[in-house]
Amino acid sequence: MDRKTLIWTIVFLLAGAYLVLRSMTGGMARTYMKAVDFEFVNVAADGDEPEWIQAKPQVAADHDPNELANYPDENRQSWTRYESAPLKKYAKAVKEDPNQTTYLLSISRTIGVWLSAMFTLAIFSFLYKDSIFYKIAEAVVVGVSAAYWMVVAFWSTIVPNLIGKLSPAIVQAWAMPGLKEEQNLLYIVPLVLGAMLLWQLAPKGGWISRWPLAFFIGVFCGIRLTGYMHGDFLYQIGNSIIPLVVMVNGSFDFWGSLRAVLLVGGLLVCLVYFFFSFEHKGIVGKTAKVGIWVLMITFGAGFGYTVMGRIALLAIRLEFLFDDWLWLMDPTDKRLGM
Amino acid sequence: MKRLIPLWITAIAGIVLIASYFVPYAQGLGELTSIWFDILAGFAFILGGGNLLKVHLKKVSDKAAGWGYSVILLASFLITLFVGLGKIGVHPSPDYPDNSWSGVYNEVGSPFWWLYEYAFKPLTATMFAMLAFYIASASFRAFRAKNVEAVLLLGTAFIILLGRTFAGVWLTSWLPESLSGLKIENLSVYIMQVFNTAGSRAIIIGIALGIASTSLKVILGVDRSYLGSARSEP
Amino acid sequence: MKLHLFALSVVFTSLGDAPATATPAPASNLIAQDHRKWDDGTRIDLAWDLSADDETLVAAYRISKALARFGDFQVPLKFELVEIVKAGTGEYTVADLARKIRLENIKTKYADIVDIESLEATNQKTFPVAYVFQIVAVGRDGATSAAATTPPITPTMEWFDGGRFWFLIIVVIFCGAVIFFIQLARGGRPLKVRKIAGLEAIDEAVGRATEMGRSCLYIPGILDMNDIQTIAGINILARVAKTAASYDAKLEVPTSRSLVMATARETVQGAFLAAGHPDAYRKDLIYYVTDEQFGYVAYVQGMMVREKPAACFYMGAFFAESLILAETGNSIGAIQVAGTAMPAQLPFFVAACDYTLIGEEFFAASAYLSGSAEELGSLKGQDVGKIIVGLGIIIGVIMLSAASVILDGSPGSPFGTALLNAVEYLKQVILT
Amino acid sequence: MNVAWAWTILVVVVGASLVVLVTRREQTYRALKDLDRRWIFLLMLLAVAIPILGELTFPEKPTGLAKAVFDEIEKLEPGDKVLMAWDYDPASEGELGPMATAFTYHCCKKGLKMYYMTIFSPVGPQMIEDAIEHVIKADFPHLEYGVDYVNLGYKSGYEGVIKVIVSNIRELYTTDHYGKSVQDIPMMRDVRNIQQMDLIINVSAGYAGLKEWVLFAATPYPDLTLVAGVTGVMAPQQYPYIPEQLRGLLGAIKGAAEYEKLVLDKYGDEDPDPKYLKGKQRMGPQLIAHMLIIVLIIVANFVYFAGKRRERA
Repeated sequence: MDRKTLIWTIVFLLAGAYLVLRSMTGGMARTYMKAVDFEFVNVAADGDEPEWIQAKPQVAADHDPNELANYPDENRQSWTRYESAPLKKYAKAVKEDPNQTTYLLSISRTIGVWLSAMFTLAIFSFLYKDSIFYKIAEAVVVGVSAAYWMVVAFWSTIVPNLIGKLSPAIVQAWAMPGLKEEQNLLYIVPLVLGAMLLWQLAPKGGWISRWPLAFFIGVFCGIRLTGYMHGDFLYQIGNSIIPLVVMVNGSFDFWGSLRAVLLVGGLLVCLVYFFFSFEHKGIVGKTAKVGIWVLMITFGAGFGYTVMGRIALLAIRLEFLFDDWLWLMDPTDKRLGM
Repeated sequence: MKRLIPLWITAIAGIVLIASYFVPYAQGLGELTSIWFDILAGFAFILGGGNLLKVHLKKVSDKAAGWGYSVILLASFLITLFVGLGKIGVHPSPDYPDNSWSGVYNEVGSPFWWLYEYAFKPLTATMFAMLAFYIASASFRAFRAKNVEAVLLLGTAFIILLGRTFAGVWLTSWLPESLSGLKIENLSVYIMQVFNTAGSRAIIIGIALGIASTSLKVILGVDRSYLGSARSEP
Repeated sequence: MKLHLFALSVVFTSLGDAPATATPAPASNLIAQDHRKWDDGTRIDLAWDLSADDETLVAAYRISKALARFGDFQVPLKFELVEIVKAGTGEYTVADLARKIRLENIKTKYADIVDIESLEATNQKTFPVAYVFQIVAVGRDGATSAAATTPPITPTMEWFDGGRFWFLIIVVIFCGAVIFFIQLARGGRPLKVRKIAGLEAIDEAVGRATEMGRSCLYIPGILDMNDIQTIAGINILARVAKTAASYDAKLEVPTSRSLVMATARETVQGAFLAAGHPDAYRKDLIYYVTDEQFGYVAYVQGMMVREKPAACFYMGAFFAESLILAETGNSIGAIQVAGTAMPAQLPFFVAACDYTLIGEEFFAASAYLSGSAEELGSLKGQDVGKIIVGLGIIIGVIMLSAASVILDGSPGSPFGTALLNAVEYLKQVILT
Repeated sequence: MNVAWAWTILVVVVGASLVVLVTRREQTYRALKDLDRRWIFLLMLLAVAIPILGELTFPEKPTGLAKAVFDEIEKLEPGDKVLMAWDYDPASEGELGPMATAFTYHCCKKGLKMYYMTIFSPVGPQMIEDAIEHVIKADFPHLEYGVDYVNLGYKSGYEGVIKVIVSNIRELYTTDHYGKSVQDIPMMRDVRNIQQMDLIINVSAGYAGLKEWVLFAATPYPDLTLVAGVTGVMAPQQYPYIPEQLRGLLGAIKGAAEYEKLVLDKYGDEDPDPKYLKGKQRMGPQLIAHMLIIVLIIVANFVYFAGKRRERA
């Protein structure tokens, strides 16, 4: 074992021992939840359309809890939902009644916090060296995100907007009882195009997926041609028409006028730089040079803002590690204050 | 034929969308086309998942380098897909208590939510947080004041970096009110509103013209590169 | 125009307080007609003669609308407030009206005021809608006049949206210019495009890599072939490959998309052939890594540190990885040339690379190199667009500045006012 | 305040001594020239971690664009409709989360009707849930779902979605995020399209986001007003749209901190909940890290020029 490995082993062992100690003494990562009971009672007579009345957590308006209590169990549907709860509330509830069952320690969510902390460290480990931890984390994020997107696309677009239009009855009976749509068979077109798009996964007939691709690109181009010409071209001409001589209360405003001149002038010289029909020689060349300078200032501003953005992203991850996981910042959970 | 039909589809879809911008009667048609487009975009996500599955299944079956990671990837993909599409652990919506499918797929406490909260969220957020480190080392190793352009870039960046934090306020708080325009926090505002606006406007106008002319070429069938290179056509 | 707060408070105080003392005379001759300009059938223009007490008692006019008919079925009038306009205003355009309403919407919203069954009996799915409008003069002390009401009217939809007339003309001019120049180029007329400074830097970089006996690295962005930046990147790759082939330099192209790999292989092979070194082409140097952004960058970064290419080219669409690539390239002392149209990533390339093709310049370089009629023609068309911008701004700014100077010197000067109106027309009508 | 002075002095002194050493001592020059970048990573980590643990904060002074955003919302009347377009994801939450929280808080205090939707990423609904859970349900429990706020969820299609809903929202949004028919949601009954919105508030992290809202909603329908909060990477490119197509803009965490202050000054309690102070809190590490970046660039340039001089000599 060389010196480097030894140092690292000791560092890891110490950190591990510290974490074990802290978590054993209940000082970190714990996550609490609030149990909310739901109960619904079917008050319709036998054979009628069921009519569900809420009994828990609150009794529905214009219904008597005692009356609802009379119904037999087969007329009931009940379940418990576990909402996120801050430590503050848990501590308060336990203090008031040590035997309460509303606020609970969530094992699965506590494990979750540990897991996210491990994932966070695994990704950061890449900064030191590419390692097995980073590669595992990378594989997980690619797998989970691709599936996540698929699931959301399915439930938010394919089900209500496609199946719901082609066969509202199926969707009503299955996943969206509340859907109120009329059948529209025109939606066969996107169904067919969608199926053709998925054909890309098949080993043969690659040309089939070109039809939906062609549709996709055609729509994109149609939307963008008008959209960009209107907002990024036409409007930008109008936005740039400002008076170069600024008068405030009848007197000449030097700084205001200078700003206007620099804005309009800066735009025009940049446009000269982006003009491709003339060589950058003589006066055009000099103007284009000034254009580059304006662009450089623009890029400097972009760089400054980018730095600002990236640091905030790091800050939130460290907040997570220090606060949610290690409880180094304020274990009373005042910070989260949910 | 295999080339002609896609060209027509592109042309018709594009022209319908352009027409709907100007002709109120075509607006309904434009809406319908756009909705079909939105649905197709949903299919694209499914295609993405399918492709991933295909690539990594192949990697595993070939025992290609790093196939073990592909196994982890496939496992996390399939588990997420299963709990999400199956609405595992999701309770019914309070409006329809007898329909166990009526709940929302990302209900708090469900396994799908758990995967989001404790895997997806920390992983993607940390991936991006790494950029803070890279930007620091890029600052040290890549930003050289080698010519006028670079000096302008770095000078502006300094003013913005100082001016957008409290450091700028301190550094120039001694300036008298009559020179308040030179205070760093005000300078940074002027730079953004004057030079940055001018430069960014020139860039977006140029890009808009590029996008518009490319779109036009695609709709007219002049530019067919999106259909793949000519030689790969059977 | 928005006087909600003020006028409503006037109305409410009047309800609570002592009865109003002076009732203003009503507005008269209220006329409703379809919107004057061509529109999509959602607007009605209202015009009225001011109340006789307009200058004395009236504070505002309250405009309301109500549904009058669904098809042939009368509906009891239920007025809702549209807007409150200041005294002295004699016209108003009501926007966001409907021409037709769907039966199911009538069912959910108006079941209480109309007999749904008789509507259903017609077997129509939609019903044309007619509106009546009402205007009431509101006094300064809150008293309201008698109402003036219009007969029922339905907005009509024209075949063209007049508000976008000028926009259409400009689109047609621009598209026409692009098509015109493409045809010109196809007809064999040589189109001149200025030299792009970054292109010489490419040859120089390849040359130096050869001298040092190290390789060249080419990254065509991380997006797929459907992005125009990737296509431009591939066009420039052809040039780089040709130079590399003639210098006998090693060129490596890792890609983030398999389709890009396939296209890049064809391109490079073609370039080696054109340079007369088909045998020097090595397929395995152009390969696919992974679609995943950070995975790809991690690979390329590692490869750069190990192999230390002497020249790096980044040409295509880049995101956050731009700074990682540029920084690594810098740290290994490579000559770097970049090109992208991603505004947010340009700062990193500009600061860290020896030469950067900025935005449109990148496309121009690609067109210049490909020499194809379509690309050169559209570049010329884009220049026409820039001339429109430049002229529009110069003319508008001069007129506006002149107007503001003239009007400042002599307020009410007819020439100054005319100029100002012309600029307003330019800004509000032509350029919106 | 004193802590911050100490920090600045420390950073400047270390930077200056490095600069001196580089020019004087060959050893330092070599060490810095071939510095392992992991040392820089470590510096960055410390520059952000220590201010977080020390809870370092600074006063904020709102600038024009943040005020413009605040004023646009202030102009609205209770009951006015606001489209809350939440186009961001966990990756950009560090910058945009505080803005989203402050926007929601402000709208709740003003009594506005909030219509949440997202087109940026399938993860967007989760961001909306965060706003609803942590702000509306936690601090405004009297607000009723479907009457005061609604979550319309995610639709695929990027700008294709905006293109549809500017003229017809019903055809695409048949249900809300929870699968409830929009016809059963009271606040959706009168909404035919988003032209009826009194304001659009967009929190955007990229494509599809603010640019698309400007080009496909605010530009073709000039009556629509749009304000936005964006990431630092995007902010500079949005300035050409101000003020005609975009009324106000919050850029990066600084914009969030400024807007937060405006909202809390007018509507905040004595001791506001820490979740409403996230922007201000993150400006602490921000300052130190900015100083670090500046010092790094300066030192690196000295190394670079020292190297050039050595080459020449």
